[in-house]
Amino acid sequence: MSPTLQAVLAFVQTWWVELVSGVVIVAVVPLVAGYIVLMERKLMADMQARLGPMRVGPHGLLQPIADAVKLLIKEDIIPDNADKVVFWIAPVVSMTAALTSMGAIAFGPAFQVARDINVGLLFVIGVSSLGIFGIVLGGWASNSHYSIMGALRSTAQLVSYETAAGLALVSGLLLAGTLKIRAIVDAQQHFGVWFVFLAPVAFFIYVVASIAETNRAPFDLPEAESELVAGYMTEYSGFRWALYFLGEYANMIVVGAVATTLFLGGWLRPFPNVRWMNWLDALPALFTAAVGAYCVYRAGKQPVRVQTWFMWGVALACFVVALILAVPLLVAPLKFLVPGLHGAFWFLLKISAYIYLFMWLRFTLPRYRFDQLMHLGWYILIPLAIVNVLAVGVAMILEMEYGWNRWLAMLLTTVITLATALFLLRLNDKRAAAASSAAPPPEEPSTEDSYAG
Amino acid sequence: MGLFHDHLLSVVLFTPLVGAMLLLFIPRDAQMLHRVVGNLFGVLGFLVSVPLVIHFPVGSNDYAFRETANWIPSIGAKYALGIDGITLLLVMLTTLLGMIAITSSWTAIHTRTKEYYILLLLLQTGMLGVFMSLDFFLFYVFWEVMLVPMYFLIGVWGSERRLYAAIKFFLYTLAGSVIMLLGILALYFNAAKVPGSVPTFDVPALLAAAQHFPDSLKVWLFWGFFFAFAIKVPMFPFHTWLPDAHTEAPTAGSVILAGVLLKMGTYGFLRFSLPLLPADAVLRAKIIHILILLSLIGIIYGAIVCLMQKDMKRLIAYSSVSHLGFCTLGIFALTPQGLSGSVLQQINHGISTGALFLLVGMLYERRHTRLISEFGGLATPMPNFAAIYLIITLSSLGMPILNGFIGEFTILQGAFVVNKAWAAWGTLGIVLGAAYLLWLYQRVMFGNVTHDVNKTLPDLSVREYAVLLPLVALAFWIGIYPKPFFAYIDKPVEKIVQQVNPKFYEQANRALPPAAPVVAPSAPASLEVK
Amino acid sequence: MLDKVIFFFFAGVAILSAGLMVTRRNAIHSAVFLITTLLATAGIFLQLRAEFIFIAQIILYVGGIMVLFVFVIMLVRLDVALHQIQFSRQKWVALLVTLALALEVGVMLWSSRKVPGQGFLLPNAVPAGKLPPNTEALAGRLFDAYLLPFEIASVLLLVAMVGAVVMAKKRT
Amino acid sequence: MTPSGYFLEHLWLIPLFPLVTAALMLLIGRRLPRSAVSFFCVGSVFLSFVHAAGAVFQLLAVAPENRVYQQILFEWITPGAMPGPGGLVNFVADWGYLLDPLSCVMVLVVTGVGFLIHVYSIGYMGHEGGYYRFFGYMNLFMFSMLTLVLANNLLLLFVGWEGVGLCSYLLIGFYFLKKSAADAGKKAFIVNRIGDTGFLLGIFLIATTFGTVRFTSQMLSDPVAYAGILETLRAMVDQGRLAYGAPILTGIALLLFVGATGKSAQVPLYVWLPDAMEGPTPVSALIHAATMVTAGVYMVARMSAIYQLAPVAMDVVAIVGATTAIFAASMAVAQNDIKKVLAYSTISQLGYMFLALGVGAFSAGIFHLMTHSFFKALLFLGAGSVIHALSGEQDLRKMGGLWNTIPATSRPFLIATLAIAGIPPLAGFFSKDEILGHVFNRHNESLIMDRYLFLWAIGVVTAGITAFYMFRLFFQVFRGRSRVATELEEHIHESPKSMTVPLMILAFLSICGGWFALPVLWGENNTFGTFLEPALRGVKDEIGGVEVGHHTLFKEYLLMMASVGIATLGIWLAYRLYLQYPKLHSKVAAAWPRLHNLLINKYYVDEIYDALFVNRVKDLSTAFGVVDAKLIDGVGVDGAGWLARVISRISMWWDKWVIDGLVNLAGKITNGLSVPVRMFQTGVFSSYAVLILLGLAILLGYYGHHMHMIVRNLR
Amino acid sequence: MMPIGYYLFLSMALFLIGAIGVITRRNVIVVLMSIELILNAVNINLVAFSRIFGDVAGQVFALFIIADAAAEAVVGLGIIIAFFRNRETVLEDEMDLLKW
Repeated sequence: MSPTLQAVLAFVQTWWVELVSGVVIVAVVPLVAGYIVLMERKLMADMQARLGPMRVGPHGLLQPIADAVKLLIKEDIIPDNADKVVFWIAPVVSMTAALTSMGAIAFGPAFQVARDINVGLLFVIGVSSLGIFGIVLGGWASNSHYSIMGALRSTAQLVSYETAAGLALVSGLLLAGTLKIRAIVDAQQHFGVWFVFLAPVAFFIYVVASIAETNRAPFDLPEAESELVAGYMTEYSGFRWALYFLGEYANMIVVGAVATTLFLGGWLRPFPNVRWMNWLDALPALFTAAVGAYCVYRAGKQPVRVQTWFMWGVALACFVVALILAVPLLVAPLKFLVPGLHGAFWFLLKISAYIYLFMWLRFTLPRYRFDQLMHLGWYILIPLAIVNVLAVGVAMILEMEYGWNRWLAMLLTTVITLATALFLLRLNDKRAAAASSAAPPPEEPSTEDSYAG
Repeated sequence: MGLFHDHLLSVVLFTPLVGAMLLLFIPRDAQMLHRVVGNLFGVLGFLVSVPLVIHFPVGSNDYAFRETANWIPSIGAKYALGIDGITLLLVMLTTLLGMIAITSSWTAIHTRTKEYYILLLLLQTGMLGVFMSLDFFLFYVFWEVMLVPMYFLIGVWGSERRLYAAIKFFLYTLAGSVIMLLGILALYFNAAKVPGSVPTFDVPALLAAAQHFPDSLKVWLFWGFFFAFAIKVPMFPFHTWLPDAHTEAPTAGSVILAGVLLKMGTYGFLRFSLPLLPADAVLRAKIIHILILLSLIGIIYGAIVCLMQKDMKRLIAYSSVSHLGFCTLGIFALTPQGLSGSVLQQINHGISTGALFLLVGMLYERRHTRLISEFGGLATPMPNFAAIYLIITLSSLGMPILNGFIGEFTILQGAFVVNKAWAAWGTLGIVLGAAYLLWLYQRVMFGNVTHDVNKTLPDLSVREYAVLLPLVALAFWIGIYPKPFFAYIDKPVEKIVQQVNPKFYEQANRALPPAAPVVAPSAPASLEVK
Repeated sequence: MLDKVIFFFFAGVAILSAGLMVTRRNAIHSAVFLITTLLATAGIFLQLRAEFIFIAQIILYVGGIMVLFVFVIMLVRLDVALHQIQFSRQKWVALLVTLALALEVGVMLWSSRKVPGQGFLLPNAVPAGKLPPNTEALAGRLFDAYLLPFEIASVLLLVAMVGAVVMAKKRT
Repeated sequence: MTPSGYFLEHLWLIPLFPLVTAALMLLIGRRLPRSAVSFFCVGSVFLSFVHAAGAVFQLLAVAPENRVYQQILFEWITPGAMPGPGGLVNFVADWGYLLDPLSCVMVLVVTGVGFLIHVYSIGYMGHEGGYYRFFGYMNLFMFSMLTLVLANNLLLLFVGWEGVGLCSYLLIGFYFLKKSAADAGKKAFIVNRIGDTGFLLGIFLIATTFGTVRFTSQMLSDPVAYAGILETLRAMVDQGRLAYGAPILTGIALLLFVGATGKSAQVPLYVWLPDAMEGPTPVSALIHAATMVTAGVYMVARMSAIYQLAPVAMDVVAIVGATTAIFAASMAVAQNDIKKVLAYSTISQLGYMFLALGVGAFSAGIFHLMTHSFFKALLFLGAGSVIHALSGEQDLRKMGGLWNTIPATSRPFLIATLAIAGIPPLAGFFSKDEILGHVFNRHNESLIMDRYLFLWAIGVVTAGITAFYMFRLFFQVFRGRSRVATELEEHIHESPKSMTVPLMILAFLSICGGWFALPVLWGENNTFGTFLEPALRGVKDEIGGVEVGHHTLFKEYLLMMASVGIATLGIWLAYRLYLQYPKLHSKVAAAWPRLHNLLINKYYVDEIYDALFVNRVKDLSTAFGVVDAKLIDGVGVDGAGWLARVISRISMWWDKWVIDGLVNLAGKITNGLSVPVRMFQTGVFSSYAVLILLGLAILLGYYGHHMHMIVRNLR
Repeated sequence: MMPIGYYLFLSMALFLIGAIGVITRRNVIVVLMSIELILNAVNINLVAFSRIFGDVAGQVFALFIIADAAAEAVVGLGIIIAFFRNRETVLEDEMDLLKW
């Protein structure tokens, strides 16, 4: 064997998990993203008391695939005056950044690409923030006013809210005392509590900021169709558009994963240290089995035979997954698989919940005005986050140096921060009142102002 | 507590500055907050100085509460603080008057309150620094620091001719202090010339070194310092800035100016000028005679000029010239009594003239005029005001059992010992003092109310009482039981006299028959029954 | 081996895109290539096991500063600039000077390599596996020995921020 | 045996009672009802009187030699070392009280007469505003006066001295709405101040001469530590360091006497007293007749040891006293204001006292002081009662015929008038006669005319004038036809009991007060003189001692007859001029218009003083103001400014043409040189960058050969 | 472990490219970017030496330089925006206010 081949083999032997994970990420995430879209449409439909996509596949289960096919075969339009290279490269950057950042995320204790990277969480944040270039370059390259407006808005929004999100994360990181993804989760296990309970304000800030970062409603100003058609994506179509789309949903997964890791206990099941809650270990298998059973129940009610079969197939898949989750619990030699598999289950479940929250908010809340958005970011969230960081720091000192009860200290933190929040809001109201009394609010706030700030 | 104790003087010195800093961060339009914070630090400035009195080692021969730290090592300048009994009294006077001046401004100042309080507090730090510093360099820095806030206080918050007065004040004092700077430098370099000496600005060290200078140099140094201090005091031909500055300054400014700032000059004479007197007796006598002459002229001249003044503040300002003449007379008599009396008179002048300015300021607040002719018969609408005014007037004109008498008596006695004529001329000042002060009192308080506006003037408010009563109480205290004050001054004064006029003690000791009681010519028994 | 591959890959990308950055007429392109360079440099940092600097480079340089650049480029519409001469008159002089400098540095580096026993490789570097955890080590150093510079840097940033806001603010 | 007892040990209470009530009045008096004010203020004076009387009795209980009680409360002024008689001494003035026979007399007079006048004031001031203020001041006065008479040292005496001056100022200016009242108060204070400077200088001289200001160290625990003037003086005389007539003693005596002339209204400083009548009448009675004005007499008597050693000063005192006596008496003749007459009479009587002191008859002076305080207080109070009855009328020409209208006033008034006129056996006769006798006794009989005879003659003439003007007053007020304005006529009323009872008591005292010192020739021992003798004894009997006792019975009678005779003559004259032929006095006045004018205008002394001093000081003040504005500010400060401007103009010219020329030259040269250099200054920063890089390249090229060294040092 | 020379060469190359950018480009924004490149080159040196010497101090300074670069970029861009607003240009040879 040639040394090169040997080296390659050695490489593969050492890094197979990472490679597999990487491949899975690249291969599966688009699919998952598609299904997230489906879920979103279905949920929206449900909340609006309608059915949503029902045609393609049973209950529209194949809709994403149909969409993907449509997008792939659509005509690829590049505007004449566009900067072709940049136009071409921008969606890729967006997608790449999202996927790359996933590399450092641990989907359960077993599944992680960049396993012992020292700066884990920072890596995720840093790399995912590169996605902004995709947006801004795409917007610029389209050579369209709508696009560039959207790009600028997006940039401003991202830069602003990244700060708040980062500061919110710092509060959590202070508690964890490390940047390593695993260590963070281990810390939560060690504490016996998710950090969301210790630093609720930080979590709240992160939720808000992450919504803004992913350009989702109610902060979807960059792609506000009523104002900017589709923002930076106006000139995009077909596959490039799909890439943007995927990037966005992948980003949602990323922020969900970050939130899950830092605040929601990562892959830990609820009450990880409480022995009598150990029955929760069985929950994943039972849950999937229940889904399978539901599919079986629904199979009989399908109007078309194909759909019945398909339903059966889904049920089968669920049962298989349930089996996979259950067997290691029951079979002693396979016990080593339990943490990895169950961890992945819980982790995904939490991400799903997080994304569900996003959707829920999107369906519920109206869109912000741009200056309001900026105002919220700079005048409320960032000060609040700073206060929160300071307060958490003080609380930790109180706990470590003066032996305070952790809960008490953290409660204090929360109270202080909430008081600050109230103060900020009042200040805000006052300022708004002063502004409105001084001059009638402009009918249409000029967007240029907001960029400059 | 340890920190507080070890750096008591620094704490006292910088408390007002901290207040000024704090005020910097308060928005411009929060006037009430300025007042509250300003007053808070005014009171705090006094409170932190109270431990000085409690812990002061009475009867100690050296400076107390010393603090030393290197400041500019390359030239030997140090951050050196320390006080003796004399400065203790002056420091306490400063903090007290500072507090009172700040409190008195509560309703008087409506514009730029922030800057006003900042400047007042800064001024207080400057003044305290001048009294406390034991390093010429530091001394000079504080001396100049003091100048600027006062300039602005007069120039911004003064009355009509404030700019003229402020500039006059500034130029006069600056001229003096520049000459003093030359003096300091001359002292420094000449002391550094001595082989084996380390360049230093240390006050005791430099003054000790100056004792070995040739007389010609010492004379030069003396006159160099003299100008700065004489202008500050102010002595006779340099006094014309004072009426203008006093008249135009806001009340608090006048109080501080009269109460403390003028004492810088006398303090400087005491501390720095006296050791620079030449050793040669003839030369020294010449200088002393000139200075005494100027003091006497100041006493009489100031008093006589008072008689023609139409403006109350101006009158009081000229009375300051007269009173400070007593202080310098006491200093240059070079006897323990003269010096003690001078120090005490400085305190007294701070109390009485400060209170007089406060009172006039209160009138000014009510009527916005200081012309004597605008008043008359105020005793009817404002009896309490009149009563306190009377007490202060009496204290100022040297009525026994009030403070002024003790100081004047002691000074004149000290001068009398040296030269009877000096005291005789000095007493003329007392007569004239009674004349102009009572005449003023009569014109303002007695008779029918001549202006209808004055009929409804409100009497003193609680705050004004609070401002005035401490001063009245002090006036009575010093008048009735001045012994504690003398106890603070005794030792430092003795030290100064021994340094400056050792002959005083030598002569006396020679005259004293050995081992015999001072006065016991005949047996006590025979004294009793005769 | 892997190290070398990684280094040369990143170094190549860095130099190449740096060259492109300087030569592109379009500022956005320059920015894109600068981003590439910076990312490549970040790779080099990673190869040097400086993980924190790596991520700082990405977050601050790429994610922060470059976003700002792109933002500003977009704000100041440079359509006109595209049609102007992109290099200044002194470009030949400049190139000459730079080349001279390059030559000198090159010669120096080359000559220093010829000093016996003083190769470029310093043998006492700690092997990659035995390095202390980078972030912790850096933090320990930063907040211990370099606390004052750190604080000064923070003040510097604050000043810069205020300055930028003041300058860019519209005079009203 | 040393004096002791409750009252002596609580000597300090005597001045304290009035002080407490004074403070009470001045602090919260406005809120108290009148009855409370009266109760507190009069009560406190009464308490003082009781304590004083108790203390005196306790002092009397011991042998005459031991009748000194002294207590030191605390050290008051301790300014440090000063040269004393025997070297350096620590000067101490203490706050202490001394009770000896001299102060016994004074304290009894002050508290006793003071109490009566306080009682009187209840009625007199009953309808005035500022009741509390009046009593507050009065009590403050009592405190000051008692401090004055009880002080154990000169400085504390000075406290009282100034205090009574202050109260006098306040009380004269009590009707402060009246300008004349306020002016009079101010005048009193300032004139007193002039005297005080002499006093103060005298104190200084005493302090430097004796090293102490304490009167005596008798009855102190440690006489050595607490030196007294008396003992030191005695020691110094013993040692021969001071002799009879030593200049320094004369100096002290004269300086102190300057103070006394101020306070006791002697020539030339008497001018304030007539004006002081602007105050309420009880004030005039208490302060300007009975007590305060006698402070000078008391002080001279207190320092008698020194005066006895200073013959020149004694002569000055006597001459000033005699001059004042006749001078003031002559002015009293022409006055038409009832109180002014009494004021001049007071001055005149004070002159008598000083005459006595000046001839060495200290006890006679003090005796006259006491009797005078009785009858003069009575006169003033009576006058007050008259004024009260006439609703404020003070002009003699608008009175008359009140003898039966206000009997309770007129009877005592007659007694007082007789007493002051020197009619036996009333008090004034004895005291005045004793003085005249002493003066006459100093007369060297070998000479036909010496100064004592002259002084005696003045005294006798004055006695006549006194009798004349007093009866002129009496006749004009009480006898003859009523000249009272008709609208007042019906309002005439007798004063309330609170006013008339003190009058009666004082009348009794005016009658009997003289019997303390019956002349020796009547076979009586001079009780009063004997009692005072220990306190007034000089340091050496043989030097300067008063030669008493050379009189014969005959001479004594002769003198008595002379004085009584001349008094009778005065009364007769007054009767003729004012009662019998009421028009006659104006004819007399018309006969000597100049003299009359001179007397009416009080010899123009006020005008002369105004012209000589007051206006000169005012002119000086204006002049000095001008000096300040024009000379110091104008020439000095502005001149400096002008000079600076001139210099600046010159230097501007110099700068413009010479310095700037050079500078411009340099600039032009530089400009020329800059042309090639400017090529590099494109203002475009990349060209600067090129230069920087070029520099770097050059540097590297130059130092390049060191590079391997640098690299080597890399480790 | 790579010999340090590689890093030095890389750093030198980036530095010189940056320098060329600074002195030849007319667009101020690109000039600023070139300065960033220069700073980055310095960072490479610092980190490389830090690695060789096993001392994180170099990285600390690299961090400071990044902060400094951020400050510089912020201020520089602020100036450019202000300038652009006034002069409608970002060409450096039109920015000759330095020459007075």
